[in-house]
Amino acid sequence: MQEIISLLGFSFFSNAVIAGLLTSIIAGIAGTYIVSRKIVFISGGITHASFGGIGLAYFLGLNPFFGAAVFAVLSALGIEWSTQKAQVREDSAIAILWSLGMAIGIIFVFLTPGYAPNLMSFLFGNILTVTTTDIITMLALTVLLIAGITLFYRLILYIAFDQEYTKTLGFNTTIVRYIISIIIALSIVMSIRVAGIILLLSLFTIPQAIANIFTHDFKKMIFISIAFSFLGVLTGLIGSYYFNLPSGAIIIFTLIIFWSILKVTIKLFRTH
Amino acid sequence: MQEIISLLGFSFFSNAVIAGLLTSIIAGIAGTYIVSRKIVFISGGITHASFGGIGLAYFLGLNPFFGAAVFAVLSALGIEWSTQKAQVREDSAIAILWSLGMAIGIIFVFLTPGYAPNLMSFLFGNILTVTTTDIITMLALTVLLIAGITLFYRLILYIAFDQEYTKTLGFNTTIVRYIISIIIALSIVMSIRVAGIILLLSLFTIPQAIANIFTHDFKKMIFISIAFSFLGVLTGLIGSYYFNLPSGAIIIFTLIIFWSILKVTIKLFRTH
Amino acid sequence: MDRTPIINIKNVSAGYSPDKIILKNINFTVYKNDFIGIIGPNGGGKSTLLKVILGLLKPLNGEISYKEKSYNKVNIGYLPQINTIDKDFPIKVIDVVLSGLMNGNPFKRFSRPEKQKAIDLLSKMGLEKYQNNPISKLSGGQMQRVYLCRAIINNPELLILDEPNTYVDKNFEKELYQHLIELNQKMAILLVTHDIGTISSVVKTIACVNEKLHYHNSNIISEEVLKTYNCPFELITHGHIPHRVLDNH
Amino acid sequence: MDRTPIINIKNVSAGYSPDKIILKNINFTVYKNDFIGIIGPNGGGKSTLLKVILGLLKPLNGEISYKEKSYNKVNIGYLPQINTIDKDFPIKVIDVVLSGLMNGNPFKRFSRPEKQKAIDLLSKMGLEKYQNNPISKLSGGQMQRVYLCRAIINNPELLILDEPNTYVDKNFEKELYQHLIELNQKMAILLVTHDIGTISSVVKTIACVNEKLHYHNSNIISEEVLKTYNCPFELITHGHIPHRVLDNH
Amino acid sequence: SNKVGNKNHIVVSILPQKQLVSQLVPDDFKVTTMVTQGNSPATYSPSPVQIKDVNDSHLYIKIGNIGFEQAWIDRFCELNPQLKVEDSSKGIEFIRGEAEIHGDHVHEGGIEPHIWTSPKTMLQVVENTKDILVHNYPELTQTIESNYITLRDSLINIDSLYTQKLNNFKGKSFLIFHPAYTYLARDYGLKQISIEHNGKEPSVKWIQKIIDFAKLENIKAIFVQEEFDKRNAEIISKELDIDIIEVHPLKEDYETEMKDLLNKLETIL
Ligand SMILES: Nc1ncnc2c1ncn2[C@@H]1O[C@H](COP(=O)(O)OP(=O)(O)OP(=O)(O)O)[C@@H](O)[C@H]1O
Ligand SMILES: Nc1ncnc2c1ncn2[C@@H]1O[C@H](COP(=O)(O)OP(=O)(O)OP(=O)(O)O)[C@@H](O)[C@H]1O
Ligand SMILES: [Mg+2]
Ligand SMILES: [Mg+2]
Ligand SMILES: [Zn+2]
Repeated sequence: MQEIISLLGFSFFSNAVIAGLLTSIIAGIAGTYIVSRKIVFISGGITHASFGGIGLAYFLGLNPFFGAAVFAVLSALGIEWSTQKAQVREDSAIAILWSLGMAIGIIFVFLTPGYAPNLMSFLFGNILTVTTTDIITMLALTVLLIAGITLFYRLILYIAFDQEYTKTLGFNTTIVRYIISIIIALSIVMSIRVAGIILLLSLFTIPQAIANIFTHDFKKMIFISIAFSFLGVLTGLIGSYYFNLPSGAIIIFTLIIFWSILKVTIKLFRTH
Repeated sequence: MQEIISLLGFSFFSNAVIAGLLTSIIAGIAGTYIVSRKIVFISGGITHASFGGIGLAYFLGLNPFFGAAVFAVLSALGIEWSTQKAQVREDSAIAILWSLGMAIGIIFVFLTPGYAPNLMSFLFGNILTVTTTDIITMLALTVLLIAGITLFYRLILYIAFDQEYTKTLGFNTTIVRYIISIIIALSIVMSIRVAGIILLLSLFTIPQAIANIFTHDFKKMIFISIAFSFLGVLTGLIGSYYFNLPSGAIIIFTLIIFWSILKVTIKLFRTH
Repeated sequence: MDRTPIINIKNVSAGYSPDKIILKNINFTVYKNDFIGIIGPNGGGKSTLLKVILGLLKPLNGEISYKEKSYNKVNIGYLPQINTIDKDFPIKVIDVVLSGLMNGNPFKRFSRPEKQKAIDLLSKMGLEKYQNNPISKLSGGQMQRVYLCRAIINNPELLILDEPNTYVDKNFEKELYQHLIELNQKMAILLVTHDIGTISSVVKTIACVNEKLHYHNSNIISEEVLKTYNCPFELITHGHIPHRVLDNH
Repeated sequence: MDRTPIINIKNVSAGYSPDKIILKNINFTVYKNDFIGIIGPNGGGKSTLLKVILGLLKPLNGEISYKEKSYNKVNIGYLPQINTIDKDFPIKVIDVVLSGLMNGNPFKRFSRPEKQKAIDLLSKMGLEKYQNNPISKLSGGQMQRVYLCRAIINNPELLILDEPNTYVDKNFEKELYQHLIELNQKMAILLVTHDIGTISSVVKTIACVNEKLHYHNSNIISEEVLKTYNCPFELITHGHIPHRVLDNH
Repeated sequence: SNKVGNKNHIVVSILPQKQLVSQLVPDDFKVTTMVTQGNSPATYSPSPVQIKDVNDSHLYIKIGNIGFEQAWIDRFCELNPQLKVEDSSKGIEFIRGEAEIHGDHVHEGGIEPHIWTSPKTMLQVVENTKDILVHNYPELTQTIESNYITLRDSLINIDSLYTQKLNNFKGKSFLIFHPAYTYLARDYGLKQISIEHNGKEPSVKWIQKIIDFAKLENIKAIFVQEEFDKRNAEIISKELDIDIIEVHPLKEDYETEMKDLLNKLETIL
């Protein structure tokens, strides 16, 4: 315990804890939305699509992260458009944008003379090397997400649940869907910069799977996901310290262990 | 034209064309199945999950590809199990196995002493560097897939369409689903070694999206996908030679251009 | 009878692709206090007509005008025929019902009385003990009742019901029709149903849809009129019923 | 009457989780040539009972035995109440119908006569011109007819229909019941419906399900029996009907 | 196939090798570099022209043990059976992870691949490359040998500069994100501390250790390779309040880059 407290004295560790909390909140909110809508892979899709933006920015000598953000938003819009207007299945649309973005990135990297940086490393971070700038950006995003979900909770819930009916209630659901997808895209790009794709993919799904054991209510799912997500990050960080193993992997194991234990417990409990 | 024919004299190019044909057939069959079932990301999931196997094989000093294949099959079974028995949404299950496999891989890389090679590169190939061994493996797999889909076409179709009803027809749909998913897993791991993940993701989805413009019939979708897939690979390979650009990316662009042109043409044509 | 028009459909043609028209040149007005039963054979275009009215399907031709200028302003309650929602979606029964109260307000929060209203409605439908269940765990008839609650909770000006008696048991069906008659005091109702027996006893007017729309300004129909207007009809199976044809038909 | 049992249910309890039992201690036998109408209120457990018989839901207690040793051998036709299939799935109408002929043969290919049979059935249901349509482009009633074709195409020994009259128009409903009576010459039928009016005229026996199962060995039921057995009934709304109660009930 | 490729066409893995080989062979030789992009395996994608180059050449000179070669060389060989693969890392005293005994088998420990970043080991690489070239092009022995002398002299010059200037800093440490200078550190008596320990994702303990150590040693800056996002090192730089300095171990112009690096080392040590 003493040791853990002393660990917090290191800003990299306390930053990791803070980033973990913020990512948990973002993953709790955005993750519950994408899990409920069964489009978990929008996270991978948007990240990889934004590789195109990084490539272009690199080619033009601009800030790569700016390029990534622009492409992320564009690809989110592209996914929504393909689904709603071009009648492409949503998961196919995500895969298409995923590969298109990557293809664009590869071409630009290829066209830029000299030894190109490993551009993916601009996208994929590690929770232990989170910078203060990252944390500030994340904080802003967290505030945006909390405000968004608080103000528009019902609208978001109902559009996700039954878009056609919500349309008959007098909402322009198409535009709302576009806006939601832009915010989701930004959340994903930011969080992946902080957590890396692998950890993010699990923070966006395993806590929701855990929450699903207890509840089938959207709002409760958000809260339970955030709680388990943060618990997983904390336990994982400390565990990875004690076993001296990479923290991302240990966080994932921790979450999966939580899920298994709870699933089995509930099952035994229910059968009695 | 002369130049194209002379290009075929290069074994790398003719190999690429053959690999393109075989991948198109595999992607046409397996891709139509996963697109229809809306589980496109099983390809990414299984590839990344098999990273765990590579890590373990590396740690134990075994053949990495063997490890990958074993983990691919295990994760395919894991995805089916989570969906059918543990009531996890299918896309979430894929994401969870994806991150779990990666986490296992990372841990084993970490535990193996010495400088770590980039293990993912064992999984991701490129269509231009296909070896004869790859082609033979692919050929075997193609034969397996064609035989499977020919013999069990109806069963596969109906299980994908309406599993519950097919169960009442006297089939053990659970076991069939497990077997299908093992074959899909093997197809994915093999094709990714040949085509790389990005190209594979698009060969598994864009030709199907193109086919969907013309037909809503599973069998026709397979044939049309194979045709467009191969057409895309051919055009892309030749195009990438002329523009001296990476072929994967050009193949993807070619396919997306096909899709857009056909979509627009059909739309104009229908409105008349 | 209050003849204020709520919705006016003029020369509308509709379909899912321009080369296959489902509804041809429809003219149709819904007035306040209308209770119109829409009948017609399977595939006749009844649901398509409702989708056009609701703005879910853009007409290929013609014009739809609403009482207020934009559709967003008309308060419509809707019960779809087939609900394509994802059964796994994590939402509670009561929240589904409450969604009927959104009324175009994106910031909507539900007050206590509103929640109470939803609970009361669910109780009326015999579902009070399921109010906190996830929607996935209901039987077919229970789910249908939930969608009905959602359609009527907001006291809409126009209530559009696409086969509301689907799945529901006879006990409840009787209550349902009773309820609709009461509701009609306050709102116009468009009711699609195949239950001809009931239609004559509850609706005020009947329209039959089979590519074209035949509007009968009465709830009494006969074999004769059906033949005249080529209404391809169920009623025929019920034998002769007295009817009256309006001049301006 | 042929009293060869096809399915025998003994002391079966069932539900979706062990702490919430939907069906309690059900005993029930289906004989050859049976035509049993299953009625009961919404949420009573009718669909659950069918799922148990079909082997789609494992009973929590008790035993189900089939004529042949394993379920796989009994040829059952099934029409689900709510079809949860994905509407986007690329499959043609005729292929959906043909799936009814699979009959446990994984290598099944369809012969010309089989395809013709499917086309004939579709024609009977007025759907011949939709045979090559994707399933997604049908109206509710058309889809219901397709599922009906799928259920009966294989001349099953036991036909299980969960509210087959859902969405279908009255014209067709009449034909449907006529057809069922014919089919009953060759097969046992289990029919869930809320359409009490019809039930008495087509089925031979009635069972009502509301947590428990009450089996009436007759198609005539009265208010009295309903009360005695606490069948929470629709029929009541239809007034007095003569009925007969069996001793061994 | 029995096609005849271009004998005067050599393929190498990385850019510093390209410069080196070009300096050794006559001007009419073509030298192709395979890794011109970021080495993410998910995005490595040669163009058909590159593959044609591989197909067209007779000689592939490996740098030795980089991941790219482990994954791809076999494929290149199978594409072009005539391709002779030679290793320019022979005779170098490799740095390995400690061998570990796991029950019945022994882990050799992976070889640290960055041999070109130290002038001393690079001298060996150059000599090896010269030998390989002489062996393959005996008719050009004279040209190659004379080019070699010039090249070696300039490298010896760099080496002595390093020895001389770094002499005062023996035992001192520098901090880097990816361990690109392991051999350099060994050869000139410095200590390299990398955040990516052995090229692997860092653990919490490792970062903690680095920070403690860096404080103790009063480290003034952290190196980051241009091909990695600087952000990765930012947290450490903030924690220790030190600068981030970009380095380019894969630059084609070896001499300039190494001199540049020496200046950087001098200012931070
Ligand atoms: N998948 C499910 N999970 C949990 N509970 C369920 C599920 N499906 C149904 N139930 C519950 O089981 C009970 C019986 O449902 P069932 O579908 O058998 O009713 P039913 O008699 O067919 O009703 P209906 O006439 O409305 O179709 C209901 O109370 C319902 O809430
Ligand atoms: N999404 C769709 N795409 C293409 N065609 C469709 C679609 N939905 C319905 N149709 C076709 O449009 C016609 C009218 O369908 P609609 O659903 O309006 O019929 P309906 O009168 O409501 O029938 P039912 O009584 O069966 O519900 C049918 O022939 C049907 O095949
Ligand atoms: Mg309809
Ligand atoms: Mg039911
Ligand atoms: Zn390196």
